Amino acid sequence: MLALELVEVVVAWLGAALVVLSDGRRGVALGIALYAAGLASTLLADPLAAAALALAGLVSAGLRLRDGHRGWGTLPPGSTPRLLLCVVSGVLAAYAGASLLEGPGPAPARVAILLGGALGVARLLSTTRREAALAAATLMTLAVGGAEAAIGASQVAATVVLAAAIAAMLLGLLPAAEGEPGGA
Amino acid sequence: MGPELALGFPAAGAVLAAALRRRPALALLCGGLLGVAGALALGLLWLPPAQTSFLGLGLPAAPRALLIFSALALTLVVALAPAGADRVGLLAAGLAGSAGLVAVAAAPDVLAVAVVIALLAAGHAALPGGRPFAVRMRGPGLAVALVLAGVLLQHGGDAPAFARLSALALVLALVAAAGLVPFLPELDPEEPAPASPVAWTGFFGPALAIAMVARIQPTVGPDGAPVYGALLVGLGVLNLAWGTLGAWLAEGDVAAWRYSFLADWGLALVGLGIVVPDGYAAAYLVLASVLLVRFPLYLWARPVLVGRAAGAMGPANVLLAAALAGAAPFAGFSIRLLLLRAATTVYWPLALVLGLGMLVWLAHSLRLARTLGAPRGRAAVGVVLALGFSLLLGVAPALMLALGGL
Amino acid sequence: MPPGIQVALPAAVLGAAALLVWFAGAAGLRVGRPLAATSAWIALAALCLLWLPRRGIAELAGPNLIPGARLLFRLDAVSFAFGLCVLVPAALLLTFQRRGWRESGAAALTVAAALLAVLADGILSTSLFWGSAATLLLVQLRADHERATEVFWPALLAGWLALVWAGVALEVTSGTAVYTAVPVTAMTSATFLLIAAAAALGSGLVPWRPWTAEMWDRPRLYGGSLAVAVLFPIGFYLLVRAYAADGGRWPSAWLNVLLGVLGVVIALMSALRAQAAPTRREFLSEGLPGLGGYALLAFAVGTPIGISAGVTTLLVAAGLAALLPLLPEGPESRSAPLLLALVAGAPPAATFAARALVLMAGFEAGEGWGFLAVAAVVAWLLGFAGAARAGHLPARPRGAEAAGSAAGAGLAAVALLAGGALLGQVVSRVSVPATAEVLSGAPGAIGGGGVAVLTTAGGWAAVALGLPLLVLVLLPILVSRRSLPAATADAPEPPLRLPWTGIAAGVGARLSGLSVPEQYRSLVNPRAVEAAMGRGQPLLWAVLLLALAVAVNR
Amino acid sequence: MPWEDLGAHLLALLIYPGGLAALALGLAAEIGAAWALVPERGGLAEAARGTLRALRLQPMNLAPLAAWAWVLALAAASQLAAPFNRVPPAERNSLVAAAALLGATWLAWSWGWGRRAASPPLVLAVQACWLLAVLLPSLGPGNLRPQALGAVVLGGQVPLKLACGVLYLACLPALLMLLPESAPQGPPGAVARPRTPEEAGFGVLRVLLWMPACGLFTSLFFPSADDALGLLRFLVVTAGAAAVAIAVAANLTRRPAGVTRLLYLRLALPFAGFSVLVAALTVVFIH
Repeated sequence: MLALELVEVVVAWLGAALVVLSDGRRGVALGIALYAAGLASTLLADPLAAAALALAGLVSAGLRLRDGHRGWGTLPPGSTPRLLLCVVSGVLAAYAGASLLEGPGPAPARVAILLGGALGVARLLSTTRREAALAAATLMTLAVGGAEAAIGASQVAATVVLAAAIAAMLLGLLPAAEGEPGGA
Repeated sequence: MGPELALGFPAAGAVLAAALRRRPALALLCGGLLGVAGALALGLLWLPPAQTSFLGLGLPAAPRALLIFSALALTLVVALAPAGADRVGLLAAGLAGSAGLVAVAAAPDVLAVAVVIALLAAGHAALPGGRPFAVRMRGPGLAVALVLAGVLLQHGGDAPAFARLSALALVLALVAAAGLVPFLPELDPEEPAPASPVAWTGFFGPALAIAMVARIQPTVGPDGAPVYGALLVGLGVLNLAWGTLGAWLAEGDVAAWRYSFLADWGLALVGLGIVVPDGYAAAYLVLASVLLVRFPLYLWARPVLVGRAAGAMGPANVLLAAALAGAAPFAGFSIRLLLLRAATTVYWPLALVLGLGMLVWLAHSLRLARTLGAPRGRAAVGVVLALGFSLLLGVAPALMLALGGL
Repeated sequence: MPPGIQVALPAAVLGAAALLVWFAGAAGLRVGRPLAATSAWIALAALCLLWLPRRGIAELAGPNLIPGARLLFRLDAVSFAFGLCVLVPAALLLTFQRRGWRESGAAALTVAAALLAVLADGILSTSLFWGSAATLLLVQLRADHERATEVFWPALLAGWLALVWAGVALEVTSGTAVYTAVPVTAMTSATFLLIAAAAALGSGLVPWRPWTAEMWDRPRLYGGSLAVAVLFPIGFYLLVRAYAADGGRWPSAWLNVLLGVLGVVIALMSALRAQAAPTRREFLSEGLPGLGGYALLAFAVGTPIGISAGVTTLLVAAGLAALLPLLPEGPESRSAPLLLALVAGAPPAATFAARALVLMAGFEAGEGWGFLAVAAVVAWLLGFAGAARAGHLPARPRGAEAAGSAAGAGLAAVALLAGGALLGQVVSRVSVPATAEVLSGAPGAIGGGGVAVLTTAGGWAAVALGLPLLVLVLLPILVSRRSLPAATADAPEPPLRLPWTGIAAGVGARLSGLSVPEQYRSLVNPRAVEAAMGRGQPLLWAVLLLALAVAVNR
Repeated sequence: MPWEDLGAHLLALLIYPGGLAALALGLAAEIGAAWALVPERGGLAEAARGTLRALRLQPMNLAPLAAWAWVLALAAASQLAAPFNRVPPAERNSLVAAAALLGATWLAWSWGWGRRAASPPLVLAVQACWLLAVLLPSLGPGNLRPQALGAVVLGGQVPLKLACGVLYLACLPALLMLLPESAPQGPPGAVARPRTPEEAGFGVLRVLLWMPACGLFTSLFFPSADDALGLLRFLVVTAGAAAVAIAVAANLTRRPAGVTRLLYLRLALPFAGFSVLVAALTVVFIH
């Protein structure tokens, strides 16, 4: 049981780390898909939410594959700090989610949510590439949906999870190319 | 299903306006009609039967009133946009924003607000502009992460430290979402108005802030309340000082305008932080004046700001300067009255600090008013309307407060 | 009709006239000046008719300004006296000064706002109309020329903020800022100091050159002179009402002393500047600040005679505020030396009688007040010297337009000259009732029954001595064919050189020269901090979050 | 309308102690001053002729400024605590007298600024000292009525009255325009024939100033009584004050230029400061 939980968390971490470490469309897309899968698997207690988030992650990952830089672009030159960030964040998230926080939801879900939030925002703040920023935003949206599902207390939690899932997909719809400014 | 309609109409309007971009007249007509329908749906929400929602959405009175003001501001800036402005773009962006704001206001909890912020910010950052998407997403992205952290800490345990850290994260999220100091986004003077951070802070920010506060304040708890209040007041004073001094000393007029928004926001944050009814009312009026006066005026100042027209200082500009400086009988009067009363009630030295900030305020108002040039035609009508709104906020604040259920 | 609606009648007449002027002007009908002037005279008549026959207090309650604070108006002896202080000079200026139709409409509206400020019963209500009048004046001033507005606006706005703060402080401590309803315990020294600061800034009661004097540096006088005329009394109105709000006294005796000393210092400094003025216009610019110092001293004395003297001085100052900008500045202005003596306070003019009454109040109060009175007499002496010199000065600085109206100046001068003889009437009908309104158990302290002003310290036989003097002074002026000596081209040396001339400039230069040492600039560089913020530096935000997290958990 | 009161004031203004009385006393003093200040012109008769020549006026070409100054001098005279003065004692006021005298002097200066050797700074300093001499005795009693102040001859006020009396006498020559530095119309005997109506007018002003300036000294520092002895005492003291003023002026005009200024600035001003100190001590210790 513990091993399974460990696998779920590692998959989520791997996905989030891939989003941080990849500059290519494939790496980013795989990262989103893995993170969504990992997160969903930690939320199986609420199957509807888990399914919604997993589906949203997969769709968003699929949409991300359509544009942006070709290839995987994983671990490009000079990505040692990013790698370090992923490792440290992973350890800290695991410690905080499993030991410091008593809620919401089960420990693996907390760790996965923390990973999505922390690595997503770290990526967002450190990149200037649009597809990477979109992927990071998707990651955070999925994490927010996960948090809502983990709390579950709110009567409209299902609506919010659904909204998060839709938001993740809509973020995937946004193109990776920057638009040209015009007008006043 | 009132809230759903209030959300759906502007969203549909935005989509239609964007789709019919190549036929501006039709785009404006369709977008405008759907926008008006959305505003009407919002207005109808004052009648209890219209408030039922099958999605379980609810729109509290204060955010609802600010949404109406946003709709009014949008109507003003689109209908009276200066020549050369992309009115269809403004309408589409504005309607999308309005839909997002309705969603934020109707969001059942703060996590839902975070989701909408992410979407709204991505939509805004995707608009063609001078700065890259990723850079424009940073502030709102951090806000989403902070909301997430805040909520996790809220449910993280009973230790008071969690409550305090949660309050800290949520307040910072609010400030980051509005794009204020210390999360001030980069400013590109050449950037089109709809995509600029000024539009975000001046148009999306007010309703967003009031809606977030409505969701955050009840959840902070007794341990987090002091942190919540003190931090909002502290950041408010910081923004007030940064904004007033910045607007005074800034090299460019666009930057001066942006700083002037910060100064307004400073007052609003202080009002929200002083958790007494007067403070909240003052913040509400400040944000209403940002929507109805400062933001439209900024857009009408764009031709001078981008160098397509010359600045001027006629009587109308001086009157505008007085309105922007917060002089009586304009909006500044009631705002200052309420804010100073709230500050004196809670901790009088705060009133002294606010008073000093308000005094420095007037240094930049003449400079800003000059950038309105010599308003003619549509711009002149707009200036008169903005002054009218400011006067209304100044001499009949009770009416505006009643709209917000205050 | 709500009860007490008549209180708003005079202001309503002016407001309606403003709208009429603008509509008529827009329609091409240029009737601005006569209409605005007529409305001011009608408003003045209406005010007198409302108060003088029955002397019944009338109150009007308006809507809520903010939750818990209503808009209130009150016509009583105090507001009547200050209404006169606003309307008399306004009516004269609107009648005799040249204005376009737009300016006339704005001026009428400004006078209405200023009048409402002194009819308002409550600090918050006063602050609304005072601020509105200042805003309207700013627009008129800037529309003409920006000179002096850089002093006017900050002073007015600072004063206004201080007043608003004082008002809300009273609201918080006692639940009301209505002058007649504030509990005695609520008016603390701190709150009073805020009111005093508002009064000082709003009426230009400062030792350095105030905005009321700076207005005279403008190329055209019509805008600035109206600003001075209508705003000058409002600060004093606050100080007088503060007596009512605190049960007939100010919160602490040292506040009386503080303001008394300030009044004397203002009078002395103003007189020093006046005797060293390079032009006649600059001498005249010190006329009102000097008299303001006297009025402040009188109000600070705090006795029934002191307050009556203060109100009387303000009524005289109102006449002076109209006379000064109307003095002819052309080559034909041969009556200048006579008018200058009138301004300086030569008997039997009202400018003399008012000063004498203030000094008598000081001597009567005894203790240290007598010394302050003696110091004020020295200021008076300097004023005489300045007036004598001013007759030999060029009328105005280069580039300034000639102002003035012989008819207007004549009317105001005769009124001021006759004012000495009428002082008994003014004191008994206006000043003493106003004093009785704010001081419980007042007066009886001033005798003379309208024909003289008799106090325990001394008297002024207004009719018995003032009237013969008036006739004897006017007779030679009317019969003489002699023209008075014209001004010389270059200004004669002042009797006293101002010791601080050049010091201000030096200090300013030093201050502007101050800068952060090179090696520390990186520590205080907001631009760099802002750039880091703008770029969304993760490190900056992480450090910030960490610091705040530690701070909130200490 | 208080006709009786009005009549009393008119009488005081135009006949006694103002008007005719002031003119008579002033002429006598003016002739004496002319004789004492310019003895080389000849005896008293010559001085009288010269004085009358210098005062010749053209009624229809009156100088309004000078006329106003005369009126003020008479107004000051009407405030004196002179025996048989019909003005009710309650309505007499040393402050009114002082203001009237200052007004009269500076009206002269508004014509005479920059003429001859006139020195406004000196006059300003002297008049400031004189004002202190007039007003400081009023601080203790809190009363400005001359007869009330004159009546105080014993008790704690005496040192202050002494100091102020000396100061008053020291200032009289400048106040009466007897010194070249204080007389824009020229000191007595200096002008043979007036060139302008103002010059003649302000010559007449000086004649009218003797009574109020010297009489105020008597009123403030000596008690008065409405009887023959009181009248005699008033006239003697007033004439004495005039004589002292003439003597001081004669002494000063014989000294090199600049001495007058030096003496007033080095002696009168510090003495005025001393008087203020005495007044402060009197107020603190007596009242």
